[in-house]
Amino acid sequence: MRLRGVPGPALVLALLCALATAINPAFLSPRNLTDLMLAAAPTLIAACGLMLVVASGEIDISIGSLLGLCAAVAGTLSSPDRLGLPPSLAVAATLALGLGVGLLNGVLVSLVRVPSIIVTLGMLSVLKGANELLMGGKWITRLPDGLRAWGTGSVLGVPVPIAACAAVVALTWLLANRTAWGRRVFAVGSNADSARLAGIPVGRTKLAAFGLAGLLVALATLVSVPRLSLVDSGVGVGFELLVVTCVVVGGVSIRGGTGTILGVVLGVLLLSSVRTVLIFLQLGESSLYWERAIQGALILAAVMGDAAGRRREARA
Amino acid sequence: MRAKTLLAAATAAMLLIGGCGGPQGQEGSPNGPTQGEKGRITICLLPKQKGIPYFTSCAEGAQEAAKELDVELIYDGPTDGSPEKAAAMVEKWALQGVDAICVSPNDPNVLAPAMKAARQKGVKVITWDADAPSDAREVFVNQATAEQIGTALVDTLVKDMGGKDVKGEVAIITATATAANQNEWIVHIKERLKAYPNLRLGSVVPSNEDQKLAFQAAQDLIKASPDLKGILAISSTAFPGAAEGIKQAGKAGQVQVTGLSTPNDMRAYVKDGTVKSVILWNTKDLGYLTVQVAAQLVRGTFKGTDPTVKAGRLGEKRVEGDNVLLGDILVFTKDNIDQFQF
Amino acid sequence: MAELLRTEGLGRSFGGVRALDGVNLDIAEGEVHALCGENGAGKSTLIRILCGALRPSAGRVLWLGAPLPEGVHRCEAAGIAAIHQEPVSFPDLDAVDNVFLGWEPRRGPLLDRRAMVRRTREALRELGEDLPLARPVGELPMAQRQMVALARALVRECRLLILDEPTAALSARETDALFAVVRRMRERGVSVLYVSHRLDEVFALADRITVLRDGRKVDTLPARETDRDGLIRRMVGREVPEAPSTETAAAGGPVLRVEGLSLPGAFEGVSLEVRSGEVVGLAGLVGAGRTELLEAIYGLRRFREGKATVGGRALRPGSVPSSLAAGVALVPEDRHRQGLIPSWPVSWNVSMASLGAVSRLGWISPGAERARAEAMARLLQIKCAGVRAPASSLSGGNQQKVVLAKGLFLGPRLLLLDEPTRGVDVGAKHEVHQLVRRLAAEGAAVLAASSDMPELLALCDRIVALRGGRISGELRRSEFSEPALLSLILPEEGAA
Amino acid sequence: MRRLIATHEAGLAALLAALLVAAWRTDPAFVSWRVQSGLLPQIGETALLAVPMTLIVITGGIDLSVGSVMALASVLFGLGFRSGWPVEACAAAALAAGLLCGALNGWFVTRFRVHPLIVTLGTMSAFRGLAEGVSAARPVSGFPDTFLRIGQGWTAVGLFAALTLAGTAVLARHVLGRRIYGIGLGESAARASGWNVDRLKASLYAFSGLMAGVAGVLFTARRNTAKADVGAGIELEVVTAVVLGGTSIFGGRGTLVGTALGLAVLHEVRQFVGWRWSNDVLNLVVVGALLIGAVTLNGVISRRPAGSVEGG
Repeated sequence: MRLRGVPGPALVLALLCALATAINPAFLSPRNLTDLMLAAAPTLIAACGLMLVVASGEIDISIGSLLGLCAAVAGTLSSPDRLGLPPSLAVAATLALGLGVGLLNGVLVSLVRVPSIIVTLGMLSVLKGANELLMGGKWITRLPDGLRAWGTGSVLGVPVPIAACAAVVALTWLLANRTAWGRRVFAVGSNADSARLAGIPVGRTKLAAFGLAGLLVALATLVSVPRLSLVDSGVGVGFELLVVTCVVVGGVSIRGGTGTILGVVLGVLLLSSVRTVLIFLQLGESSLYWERAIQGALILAAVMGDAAGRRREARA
Repeated sequence: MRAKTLLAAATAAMLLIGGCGGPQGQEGSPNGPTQGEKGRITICLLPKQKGIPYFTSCAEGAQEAAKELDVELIYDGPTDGSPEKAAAMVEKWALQGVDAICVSPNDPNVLAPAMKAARQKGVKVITWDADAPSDAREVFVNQATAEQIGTALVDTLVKDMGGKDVKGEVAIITATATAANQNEWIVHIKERLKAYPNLRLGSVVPSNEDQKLAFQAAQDLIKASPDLKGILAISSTAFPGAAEGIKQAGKAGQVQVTGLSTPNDMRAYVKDGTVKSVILWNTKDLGYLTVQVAAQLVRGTFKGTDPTVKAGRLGEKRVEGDNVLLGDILVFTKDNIDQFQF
Repeated sequence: MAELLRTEGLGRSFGGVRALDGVNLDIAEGEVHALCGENGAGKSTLIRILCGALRPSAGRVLWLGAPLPEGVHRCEAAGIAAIHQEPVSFPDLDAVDNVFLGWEPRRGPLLDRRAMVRRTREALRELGEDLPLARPVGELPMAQRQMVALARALVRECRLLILDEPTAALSARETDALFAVVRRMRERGVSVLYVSHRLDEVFALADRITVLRDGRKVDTLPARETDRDGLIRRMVGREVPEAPSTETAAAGGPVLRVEGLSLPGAFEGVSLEVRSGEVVGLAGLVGAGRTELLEAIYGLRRFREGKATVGGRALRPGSVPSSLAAGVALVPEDRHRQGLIPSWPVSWNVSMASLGAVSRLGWISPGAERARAEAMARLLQIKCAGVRAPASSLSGGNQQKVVLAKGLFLGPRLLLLDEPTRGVDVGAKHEVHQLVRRLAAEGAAVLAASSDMPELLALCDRIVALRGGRISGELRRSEFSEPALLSLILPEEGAA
Repeated sequence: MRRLIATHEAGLAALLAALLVAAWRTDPAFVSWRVQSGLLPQIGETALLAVPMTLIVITGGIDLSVGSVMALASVLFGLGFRSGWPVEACAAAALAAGLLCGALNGWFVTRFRVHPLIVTLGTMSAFRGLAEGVSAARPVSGFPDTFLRIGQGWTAVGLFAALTLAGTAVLARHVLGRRIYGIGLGESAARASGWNVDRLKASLYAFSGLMAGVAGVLFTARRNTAKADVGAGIELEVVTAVVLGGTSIFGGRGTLVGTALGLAVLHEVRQFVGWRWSNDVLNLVVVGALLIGAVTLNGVISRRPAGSVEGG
């Protein structure tokens, strides 16, 4: 097992948790750990999808806007104040929307050959606009219980978001490491020319990665938005940056070809615990204003660690 | 290759011209203001952020007044709440030569220069919802000053927590770290908290206008400090998020939360007891009054110095200095919330 | 033996250069067929056509009597596996993935990972290789990467295995293991097309040998009907090497002096001297360290030990500007990556390394630039539609002249040439040689690396041979002969 | 190659002309000098940042941190002003901070050979966080009128025009310009030609940082506020304009004239949509669609035949 992208984040995460626990033992309480997992679950679900896109050598920065649009669609369809359709229908429509947008990104990238950063940059604002139009200046305040169960219910005593997240992590691991398609995603990102020579359909492989990423964003919507009782128009703003950051800190190379689920899990846990740790440290009222600076420093540390790692590998 | 590109560009151009020409004839399409039209005046209403229920309900009241007074109303604002975009809109409207611009400044410092420039072009500029320096506008349609809001927030929270003898910690969940309005309220909240020596201010946590972050922050604050008795969630996204956080943490009744929001968005939490009080004013009336004042300023039936202003269905409203007063801050509780539908 | 593959009048040209011309070749089932020829004889073009990576511009390939399918993947599916000098590989993925990507065994929807690991391990064991299966192959040494590529071909049930210089990076032990595998495959009825510069390997393995020269087939003959000398004669194509050119200038004072230069992994303890007016050749096989040595002198690589001076000025290790200031110019090996910017006009390419000479205060004078480029184009007889034509529109030979012009622009004291005529047709080759001689006659020192032996013999006053990163000997003009040179650069007899 | 650039620019110019004609048919006032000159300053900072961004993208890089550097420069300016420094000193500090931030980006990119996208993604967070942290997110305001006047007019646009003219000359005729294109087209060839690739790249990022510092100060003057959310999201706007202007995101291709046209199209489309429909939402959709559309169209038209690997 290759450990690139794992030791660094694991170490920092352990340090942060130790620090928070030392100052405030409540940090390690089961309740808090559950809450941390609950908060990290949607990010992790989306990060699994993005990891595959990045591993294939592309990037998707439209996922934040997609999350917002998915939330608006799920709410509009199911809320008794709006269309009031059965929640199952709303869920299906949301998943279809996520898949559809992901595939659209994929088609533009792999068939029309527009650089993925441009396609998804454009999509970022198109989807955000669609979201605003759909919401029409009002929030969706009453979500039906059938939809809320996705966020607040539990399966066999495990909260649905955590169960869904665990399932996604397991399935993504399986997909990435134990299916031909998964290995091909990494192959395409590692060396597209060689992949073509080995008869791998490069375009279709990327297309599927984008589609899956979209689908997982829709799933992330379903387990995050119904945890709260209302859908506002700001859902998902900045989410893409958080997920990209997590994936990068988790050791997935932006050039493609590499990345481990374990690294991504650690990256997500690390980034999503920064704020909780800051709150637990109780450093004073304005300490939270440094949150973003810490996140930035984490990325830069990951970058330097990665560079040092590559030099070690080069010497080996 | 060159021919192809030009062809493509030309095609795009045709579509564009066609597309722009189209809506003119269509019915019900939103129409930009035109200087040529005489008699009918145009009023622009700028919210801090478009697309959130608070301002949408203000806009409903504004529309009502516009219909009564037969004025053209343009309601637009930045969807992300950026004061820079708001200032750009004011500049644009001034160039379009509208008659009045009503500004709810998200950051008065940013908006004031644009508002002053608009006034120099002969546009009546007033503020509503939040104020700007007095030389940047004619009057302020005042529902409450920042000081009144800060005081009301603290006092209501203290009342909900069980009176001034309660000891403990209070935390604030704000919009973004840089939100000008909230930062001003925080100054007054801190000031008012001095009146309650038993209470201590803990963290100020930005929620980045993300309900989920407010939710998480509320839960983290509860766990991190067993002393925590109350949370002031002072943005319309933070309030429901914090309420949900307290509810799911099973701390409803033990940790109080209050803030500013519309009754519709908080009704469920007030009914189930998670939230005892919601602070606001009648937003529809605020929008209605704003358009009334703006239209009368343009028509000359109201001068900024008059002691009162006749405001349609609201009757006479008092004017104090250059502030048109809407009335008192409302506190919605279980008992009265169903009387308010906005 | 039944015929497996046959080519009929196969030809291919690149930008006007004929790389392959009317080649008829047949490969029987279960034979090891060696392909020999000097660099540029057309071997790699032929191989690329046979494995589906390149379409022929004339003739056709018959596979079991039917036309060969198009595309690498279909050819692989048909049973042709090729291992190139730079093997198809995914540096970020592990050995097991590298072996199976594109045709993974499955159990239901999932990969049959256990079988993949088992078969990879078996194949590697058969090759006598024991490498960490979980490491990304990009982190493995070159030899092990080669073995992984071999394992890919081995595991795949192929009927024709094409090996292009498979032992260039292998140790003696690894080479033995490879030989055993090749023999075993032959017993199983698999045919092998074996390309190697190591003639003893060819004689140890091959049943038949085909010799190519200048894109044409010279001969196909059973291996036991010839010997090393006979083969070299056929490859070279003449009994007596080309007469050395007569215009040898008297060598002046030393320009380049290299003492004990070392770069771990590339070359070690290299000392040599090049005098003004002298053309010194640098001979050696792929991987002998020629390119690395030139790049180290030029400053593209940082040498670790030793000293290099040009005209008495010490060169700073790893600093191109220092070498440029000392009057060093390099004509690099990889024309498209390092030598040129193909989409740029010829004139821009020519002035690339010496923009200071056509600019004042940094402002380029297009007139001066064009005039000097035109002068260079005339001098080097570059055939192009004006110096404003993009370099990519030129033929390979003329592109190489552009790279040469770029090096000559400043009138360097020391010119480093790396494969100066690779992929260049015979006429242009001659012109390039004359040019280099003339330059030397005007007082420059030239150090030229080439794997083209007649070129070195015709061009140089002296040849230094490298073997495995160390100097293995030196030939003076009076000692020049291909057999002598070959014996200096080929691995010593018995080493395999 | 040059023809391709010319056609892209011609296409953009035609699009711009068509847009203005359409606008004129709908509402002649929009195309008047009075309105256009009144709206122009709004694109000022974006335009200023687009110059270094174009150069960086031509070398195959990107700088996502410009908005955050603007914020840091603005905040430092404000803090200095609050501590009673003269405006000139505040401005000098802000510009120095910008330069330093840019130099830091350049150092990371060249020293660690990490993709600029990642480096500047990190510094985007770090610089913005630093601005939020040191200012405790509080704005500073109340600058003297003499300073505010710098921001009201066309300072940024004028500076952009000057930089575009100078930059166009440099790209077309100067050694530096030649090298910028060369690095984007073939970094190996550039290194083999003895160019100091790292130094040039690092200088461009430093230049970008400096311009972001200038933009931060000008913004502070234009909007009379120094705070940590200045320039949020401007990087996407700048990249949109640059890409719209025909600069290849893979490097080696692009001009400042193209960027100027890209900026003009972006600006006019947005202003016209706002003018005609007064709807901020519509703008999001239109600008996003414009970006995808333009790049797709350009990609389809300039599609080259497949590479050397045939079949497969």
